[in-house]
Amino acid sequence: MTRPIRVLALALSTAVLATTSACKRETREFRGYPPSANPGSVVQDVPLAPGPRQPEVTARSPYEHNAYAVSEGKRLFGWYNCSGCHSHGGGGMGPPLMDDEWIYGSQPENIFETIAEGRPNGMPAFGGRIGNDDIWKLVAYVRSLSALDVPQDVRGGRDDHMQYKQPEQEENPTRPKRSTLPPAATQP
Amino acid sequence: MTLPLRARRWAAAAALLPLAACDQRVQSALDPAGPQAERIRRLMVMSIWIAAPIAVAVTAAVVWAALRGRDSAHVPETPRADRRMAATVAGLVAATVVVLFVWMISDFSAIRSLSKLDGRPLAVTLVGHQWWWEVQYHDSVASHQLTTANEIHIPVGRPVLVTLESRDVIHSFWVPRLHGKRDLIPGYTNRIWLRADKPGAFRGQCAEFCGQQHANMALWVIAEPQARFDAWYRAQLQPAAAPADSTRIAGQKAFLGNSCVMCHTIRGTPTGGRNGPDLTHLGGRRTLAAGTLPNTPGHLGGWVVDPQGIKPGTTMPPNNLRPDELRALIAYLEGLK
Amino acid sequence: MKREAEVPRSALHADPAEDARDLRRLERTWSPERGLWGWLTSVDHKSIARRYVATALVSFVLAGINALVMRVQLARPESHVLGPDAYNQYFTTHGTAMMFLFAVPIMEAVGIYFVPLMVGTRNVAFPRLNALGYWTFLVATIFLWASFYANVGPDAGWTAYVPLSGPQFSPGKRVDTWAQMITFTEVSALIGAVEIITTAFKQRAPGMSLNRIPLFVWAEVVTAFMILFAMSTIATASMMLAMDRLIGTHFFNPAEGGDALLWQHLFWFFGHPEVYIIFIPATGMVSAMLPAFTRRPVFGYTAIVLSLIGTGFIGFGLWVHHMFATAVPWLGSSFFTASSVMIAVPSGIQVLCWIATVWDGRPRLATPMLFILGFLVLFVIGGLTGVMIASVPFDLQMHDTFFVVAHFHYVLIGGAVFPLFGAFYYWFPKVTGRMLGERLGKWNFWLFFAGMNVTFFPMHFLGLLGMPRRVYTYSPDLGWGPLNMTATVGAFVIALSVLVFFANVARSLARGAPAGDDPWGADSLEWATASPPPPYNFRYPPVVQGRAALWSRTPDAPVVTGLRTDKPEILMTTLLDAEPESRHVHPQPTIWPLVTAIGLSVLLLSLIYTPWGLIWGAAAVSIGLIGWGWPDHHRGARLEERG
Amino acid sequence: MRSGAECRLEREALDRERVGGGILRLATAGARVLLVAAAFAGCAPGRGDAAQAGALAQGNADRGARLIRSYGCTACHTVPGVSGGETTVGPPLAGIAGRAYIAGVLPNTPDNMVDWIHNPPAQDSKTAMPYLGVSKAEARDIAAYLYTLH
Amino acid sequence: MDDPRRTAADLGTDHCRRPERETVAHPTNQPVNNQAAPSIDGGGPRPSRGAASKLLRAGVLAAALLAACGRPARERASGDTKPPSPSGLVASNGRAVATDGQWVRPTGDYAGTRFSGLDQINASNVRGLRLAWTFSTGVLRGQEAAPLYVDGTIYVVTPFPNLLYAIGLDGTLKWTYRPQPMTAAQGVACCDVVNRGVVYDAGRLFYNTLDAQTVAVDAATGREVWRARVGDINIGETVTMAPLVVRGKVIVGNSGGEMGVRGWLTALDEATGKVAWRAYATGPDADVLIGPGFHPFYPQDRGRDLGVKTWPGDAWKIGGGTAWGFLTYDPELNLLFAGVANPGPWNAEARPGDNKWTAGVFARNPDDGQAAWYYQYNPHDLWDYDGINENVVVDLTLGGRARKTLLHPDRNGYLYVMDRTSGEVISATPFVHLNSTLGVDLRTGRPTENQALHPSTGKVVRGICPAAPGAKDWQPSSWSPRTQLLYIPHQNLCMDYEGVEANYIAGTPYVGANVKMFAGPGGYRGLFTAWDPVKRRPAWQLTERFPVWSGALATAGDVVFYGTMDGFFKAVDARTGRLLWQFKTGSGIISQPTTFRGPDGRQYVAVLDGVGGWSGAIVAAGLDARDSSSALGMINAMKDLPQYTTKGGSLYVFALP
Repeated sequence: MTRPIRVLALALSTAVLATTSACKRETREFRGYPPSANPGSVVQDVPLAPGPRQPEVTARSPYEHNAYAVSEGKRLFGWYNCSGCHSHGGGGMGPPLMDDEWIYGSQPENIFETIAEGRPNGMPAFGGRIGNDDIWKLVAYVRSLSALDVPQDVRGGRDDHMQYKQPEQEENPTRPKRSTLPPAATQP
Repeated sequence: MTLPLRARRWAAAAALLPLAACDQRVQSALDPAGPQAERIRRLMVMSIWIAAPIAVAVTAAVVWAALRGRDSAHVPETPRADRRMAATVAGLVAATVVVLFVWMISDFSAIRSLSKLDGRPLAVTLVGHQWWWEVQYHDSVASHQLTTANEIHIPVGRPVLVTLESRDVIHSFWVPRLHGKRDLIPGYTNRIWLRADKPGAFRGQCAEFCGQQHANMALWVIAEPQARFDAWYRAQLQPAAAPADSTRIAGQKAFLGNSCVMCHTIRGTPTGGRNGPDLTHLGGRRTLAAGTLPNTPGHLGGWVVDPQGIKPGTTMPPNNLRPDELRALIAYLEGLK
Repeated sequence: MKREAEVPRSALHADPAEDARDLRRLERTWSPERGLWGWLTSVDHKSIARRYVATALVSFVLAGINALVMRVQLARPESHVLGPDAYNQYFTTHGTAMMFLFAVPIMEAVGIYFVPLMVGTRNVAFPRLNALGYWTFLVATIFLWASFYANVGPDAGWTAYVPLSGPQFSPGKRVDTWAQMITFTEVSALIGAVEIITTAFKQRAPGMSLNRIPLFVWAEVVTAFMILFAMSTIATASMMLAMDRLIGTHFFNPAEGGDALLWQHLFWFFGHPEVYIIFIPATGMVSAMLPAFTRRPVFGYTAIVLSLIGTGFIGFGLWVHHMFATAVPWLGSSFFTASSVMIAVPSGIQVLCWIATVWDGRPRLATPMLFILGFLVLFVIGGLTGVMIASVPFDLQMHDTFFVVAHFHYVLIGGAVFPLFGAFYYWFPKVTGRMLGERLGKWNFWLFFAGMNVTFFPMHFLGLLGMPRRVYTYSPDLGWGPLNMTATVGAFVIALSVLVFFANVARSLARGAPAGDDPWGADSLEWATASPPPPYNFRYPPVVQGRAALWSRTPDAPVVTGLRTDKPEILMTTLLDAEPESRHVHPQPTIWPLVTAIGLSVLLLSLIYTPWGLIWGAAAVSIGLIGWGWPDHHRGARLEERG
Repeated sequence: MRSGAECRLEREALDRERVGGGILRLATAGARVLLVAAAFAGCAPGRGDAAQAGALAQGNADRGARLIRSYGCTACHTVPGVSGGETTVGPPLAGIAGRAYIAGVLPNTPDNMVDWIHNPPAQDSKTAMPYLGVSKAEARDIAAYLYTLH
Repeated sequence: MDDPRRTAADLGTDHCRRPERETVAHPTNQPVNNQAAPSIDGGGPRPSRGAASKLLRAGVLAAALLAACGRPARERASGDTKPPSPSGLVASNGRAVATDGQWVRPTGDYAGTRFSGLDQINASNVRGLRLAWTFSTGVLRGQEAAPLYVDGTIYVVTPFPNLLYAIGLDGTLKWTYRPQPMTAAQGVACCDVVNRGVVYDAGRLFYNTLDAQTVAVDAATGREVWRARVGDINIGETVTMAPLVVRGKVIVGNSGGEMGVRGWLTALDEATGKVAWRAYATGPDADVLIGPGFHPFYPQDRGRDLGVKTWPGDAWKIGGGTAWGFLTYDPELNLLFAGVANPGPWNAEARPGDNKWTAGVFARNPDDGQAAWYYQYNPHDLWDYDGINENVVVDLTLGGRARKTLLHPDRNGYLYVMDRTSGEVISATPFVHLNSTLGVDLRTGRPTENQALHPSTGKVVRGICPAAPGAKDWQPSSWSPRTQLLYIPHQNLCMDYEGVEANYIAGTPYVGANVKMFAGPGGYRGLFTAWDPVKRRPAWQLTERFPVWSGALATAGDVVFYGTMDGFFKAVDARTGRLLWQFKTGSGIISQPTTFRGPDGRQYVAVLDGVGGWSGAIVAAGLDARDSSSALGMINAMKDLPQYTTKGGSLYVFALP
């Protein structure tokens, strides 16, 4: 009996070590990150510079690889009416989010800034209406829509709603493309 | 060998002792306030009266059987003894069948008495959300319909037909002092009849595991005399009164200028969030956060700022308010009677 | 080898030296190879069953620790030992592990160990499959606990109701681990069921006609049949859940025409028989032990067998009583009330037969007997509360409250764990050759019995006072605190008793009294061989002359001879009367079940992440199966060599 | 009542759990079991002498504990001995009896404590702590309880 | 002015000789315009004055013109025999414009017939139609506007940023007006940033910008005369409709029914841009401009403050009922017919009750806005069946009785023939496959809902026909008095529909539905139907691959023009539907074709290409078709559109060689 137990224990501990990496993926952080920070203080615009804007970041996205945060982002995406304009990634009144075109940049901080500060062509500024923590969750979800740096296994499951798009797990990652000029600049 | 019996008795006594001392029976199935709960309680009492003697008899038989033959010489297996024993066992089996049959018939009669109540019912729709309850009162005139949350006011003596729906996962509506539970299942519309025969506040709680805050998903059914109910209803139909003093005006400003408006509605202001409970008459409710906290300014303040400390995993985000905004907001919300 | 001496002279070789050589050859033929390789390739039912039991006990202890932590959290209102997220993982893992990784497998494991011994054969019917069953079970165990400790533990309850367990409300891989773990245990349970049925029906010792099969074997056979039907249902359900979560099907999505209640029907169509899958082997254990401690055969053999079979059938007809609160139509729920009440009849018959056995016997209050007596008392209480909540109105109040928690712990601990602990004490000498200590055994029993009642009896009252189950906290205003504190104290008493048990085991393994072949003077065939049994179980498989095989054996009882000793031959007999039919050469130890299990694990685990896992896993499984099925022309030669 | 050390242990255990280390979690499970065993063994009460504290603030500490709960202090503060959420809005009040200042603005004297509890914004207009309608007498009871928290 | 009886009789003729027309069409001789008064007043900003005197002056003038033109040769409508009433005389003035070969408002005439009396291009020679020239608007979003033609100049308004071009008949750009609307307005425009056109009156052009401003521009110079902010984009209000100028008022309605706005119809003073009246679609009677003169035909529309009582709580404040469709006007009755759009949100569970006064039509007095009657096409609308589709003012002989009627092809799939004096529904006949309703009860005026398709939150209901854009959306139909047929460009779409919780956040969408559209039975998505309202059946019907999202244009040459989303501009025989001619444009067509006669005497046909709008958003806004709920579910039906067309935005002018 002792030998099997030893082998069992060995196998068990190996498996534990192997799956420890999963902890972060499934951790559920309920309080804010940081708990109470002023919106807008996290990402700041830089002064005039050639090329696409690269905001200065004082805080990194905390939720890029967290399944719970992505799913919370998905919930908030519906709750805060993001889906009203962007549908479920395909766009409508707003641009699509599941494609490879990122008008204002695809980095987490770009997207954070877009949500918090708004964009001139109609994207409202949600800073102050949505807490930083929730914005980061939205960022994580939005990026997961086009599978940017988001591991497959943390992407949100489908909604228990109408099947409006292919299961997200099946999406092929798309490479971000940045348009250097926002359409506003091209308009007469 | 009397110990097991004693142990069991001791356990029962130990269990009953705190029960007797406890005067908190807002959610006890043993203290019915409506006809159905009363009917079920009678059935329960009857069941216990059937079951307890059986349990005692079996325990006694087991103990006696174990002790009696211990020192005796080997009882030879004789066909006669076996036949006698077989007859006894057969008789007991027959008795069991009879008891079970009677029991079952009484169940059936109880079932029949639960299904419907007489009288024109008050129609209420209860929508389960993770983790709160949306309460809708129906009226043929659309503008007399009412949406509130986490509290169902009902008139004493009048049947209430509660329609149960869910928007997310399965919940279960259970107010033990009025009736048994009934699930709220997405995709299904369930109904349950209630009637409170005496005024009072009866606590209910979600009884089907529904996720992180299943434990803190409670509601109150408040039974009032018809006149008081009518007055309550009329008051609820009114939009929230405009804030009068400067603090409350500032509080309303804080409400409208922060993330509150993303999810909540206060009728009379340009808000229409339906992700969270309607707050139009928040100040008049008994509890906050679906029965989690008493509705006092202190609890409200803590809840607004740090809901995740009180209900970890709840859908309400932490709010980042300036201290003066917080104080004003508390004053404003508490003033929404 | 005492009994060997009683083997009729005619069966023995005339030449004692030749006889000894023959015995050595037999031993070599059946023994596993030495070392780790031998351990990994073993197909001996006894070693596999031992591993099953050990693995299941690990889960029992870990799940028990979960229970303790939960009880600590609930001991006082609003305590913060566990947050809701952790608590949900704790109770889900507790329930899942106790049901799928402890109760069912350990009941089957005891069957895998003792069914061949009790029917007088040398191994189970499909030994390699048996090994595969264990390996998949081991993966399931490691998988569940690893994910739990990695904070990926399932958190939707062991019933995993949709939509909560669906893709929208259970993000991450927590429920996927649950669903796949279920699939693993299903594979293993189904394999075990096939083993037991075939072994019991085709490999019985000559003379063991159907009406002489030991009650324990009957119980295992009925259980195995129930597993065949129940586990295939849950296999379907868990697969559907996994597909909903992984590839976006809509079986349980009410929005797209799926049905949230479908899950509950499928789950409880498995879930209720599951209770009997756990309980029936336990009754078999009771029936197996009683004769030894009452010194008479169990009263009412036929009645008990018919009750077992009846329970097996009726057990599938009352699943809806778990769903009364979902608003089943009154007429339908009346039917399920009736069948739920009806199942009390066969159970009642068995209880009465056991009491009659004790009544008419000469009880010997050894530890196993104490556990049996405790079982009778606790199970009757659990059964009575079961009849109560079979009633629709009663259930509407008490469903999903602590009353139900109390009820099923009475049934499962009282009805299954008590007999199981009795069985540990009873069969430990057979398995290890050493007796467990009686003193510690009595401590073990009394602590367990007391702890059990202190823990769970107050829960009835908690339920009546309105405390729902699966709540991680409660308000101090509700007055549930003292009862919960009582229950927590009881839980620690149980924990203490389990500690005593393991201390007893440790002590016995180190320096327990040697047991001898038949320490209890029992009546069934497993006692007809050495303790622990040799790899071939019986040198000469016995021939059975009566229902109580050993008690009815005449001094000149014939034995089976003529089975080859240089090849692992076993005797196949006919289904009804167990007439010798044919000889069957048994497979050799092999690594391929392990390889196949690893392949299967690749398949099922990668399926959590991608549908392509089916392809990868299929390739991995086929490697195992090809190796498994590769014709082995050199086997005979190798055997000769070893011989 | 648990000792402060115990609470600390427990909180550390929780923190570890949040970090989510796999083996840690197993360890914490064990630690919890031990903790509870210790709790049942009857640890020393984690609070000072209620009578003495009561005298200090001229209030009734037991009544104060009840008031703390009913006014919702626990919605923002973690108060040893009073059940409530794991809230972090305001500072935890464990050991408040030994602190030098109240809310960082008033010296920690019984009178100041009573005044502060009675109407915080009147003492410091910038505080987030709202006026809860606590009467002076009630504030004395609450203060009496708080001074048991060494 | 545009008495349809008369148009019916007159427009088919060419008896009015051309030189006269040209004279009156000259810019210096303005009276020919519909609003005759200004030039009599001596030009300049006309002060607002009493309706009666204005009417009289206009009438006198119109009578003179009518006399000059002579009686129509072919008298078909019975109304012609009646002695001309003052308003009837005014109406004839409008006809004079239309026959004159100008095109001064998107609807053509006040009646909304979009019929041109020009017959130079006819069924026999349309095959020879050639492209005269093109003009790029430089804006690549959906072009829904109608090119106007007044006095040798073509006026075209683009989608956001709502540029206004004045283009000579030789294709030269005369001037450009840039209103510079707020860019943020694009974020609250539900279905592409379209504009449905500019209207000309008395030397000025009036139109709306996306950011809810109405501007008046001098037609000659392109200078802004006034600018009035009528709505607030911060609460989701935009304006996309083409205003109607009638009796000194510019009538404007808002858009944003998907944003939780409260719908209104506003009259601005033509001279100053000041608000004359504003009629809300929801709320108390005082806000809706319901007074003692309100006499709805059906009893359920009678009662006090139904705009509040038929809504729960405050829902009426965010209840939609916008007015973004084409308005028509009957000068004889002095009634303005204004459709009211859907109630918000789409998810009807948020608004139990009949949700008045949405998804219906108001007849209002344009002078004070007071409602005369109201009819609700879709009480408690479940599927975004706006009531904004045009109400074509036509007189018909029904059952031997001459009736003053409105023809209204509703989104719900019924063609309503209504008595425009009372609001009574004379008949309601399905003109497309539908299953969402089981008929209209003419006794109660209510459609019978198909309970099986009743949507609810959290439940996908499959196969609802027609889909949310209805059997016919905004794309205006055209009535030919010659053939007595209504030419309806429309679509054949069905949908799967699921209600989801609608959460109102000011300035964000307030819809509460997941939708997935697809082609209806037959597999084609577009239809072009010639409907006989008397016989209540189609005379002929054409199918198209994509929804026919452009307007229709019928001419006295018995040719009907329309464009398709895959970029074909088509001319079909008005009597048979036979395809006579088609031209492939650069992009899909969703605009309103117009026709006019230039100073050179040639008949021109003009149309804008530039795919977009709700149906073309997949191309115009570059949506991702993998998400079938994009563009409120329209994308699922339009997945293949990018294979057929790309963005565009050019004016095409055709003429015979």
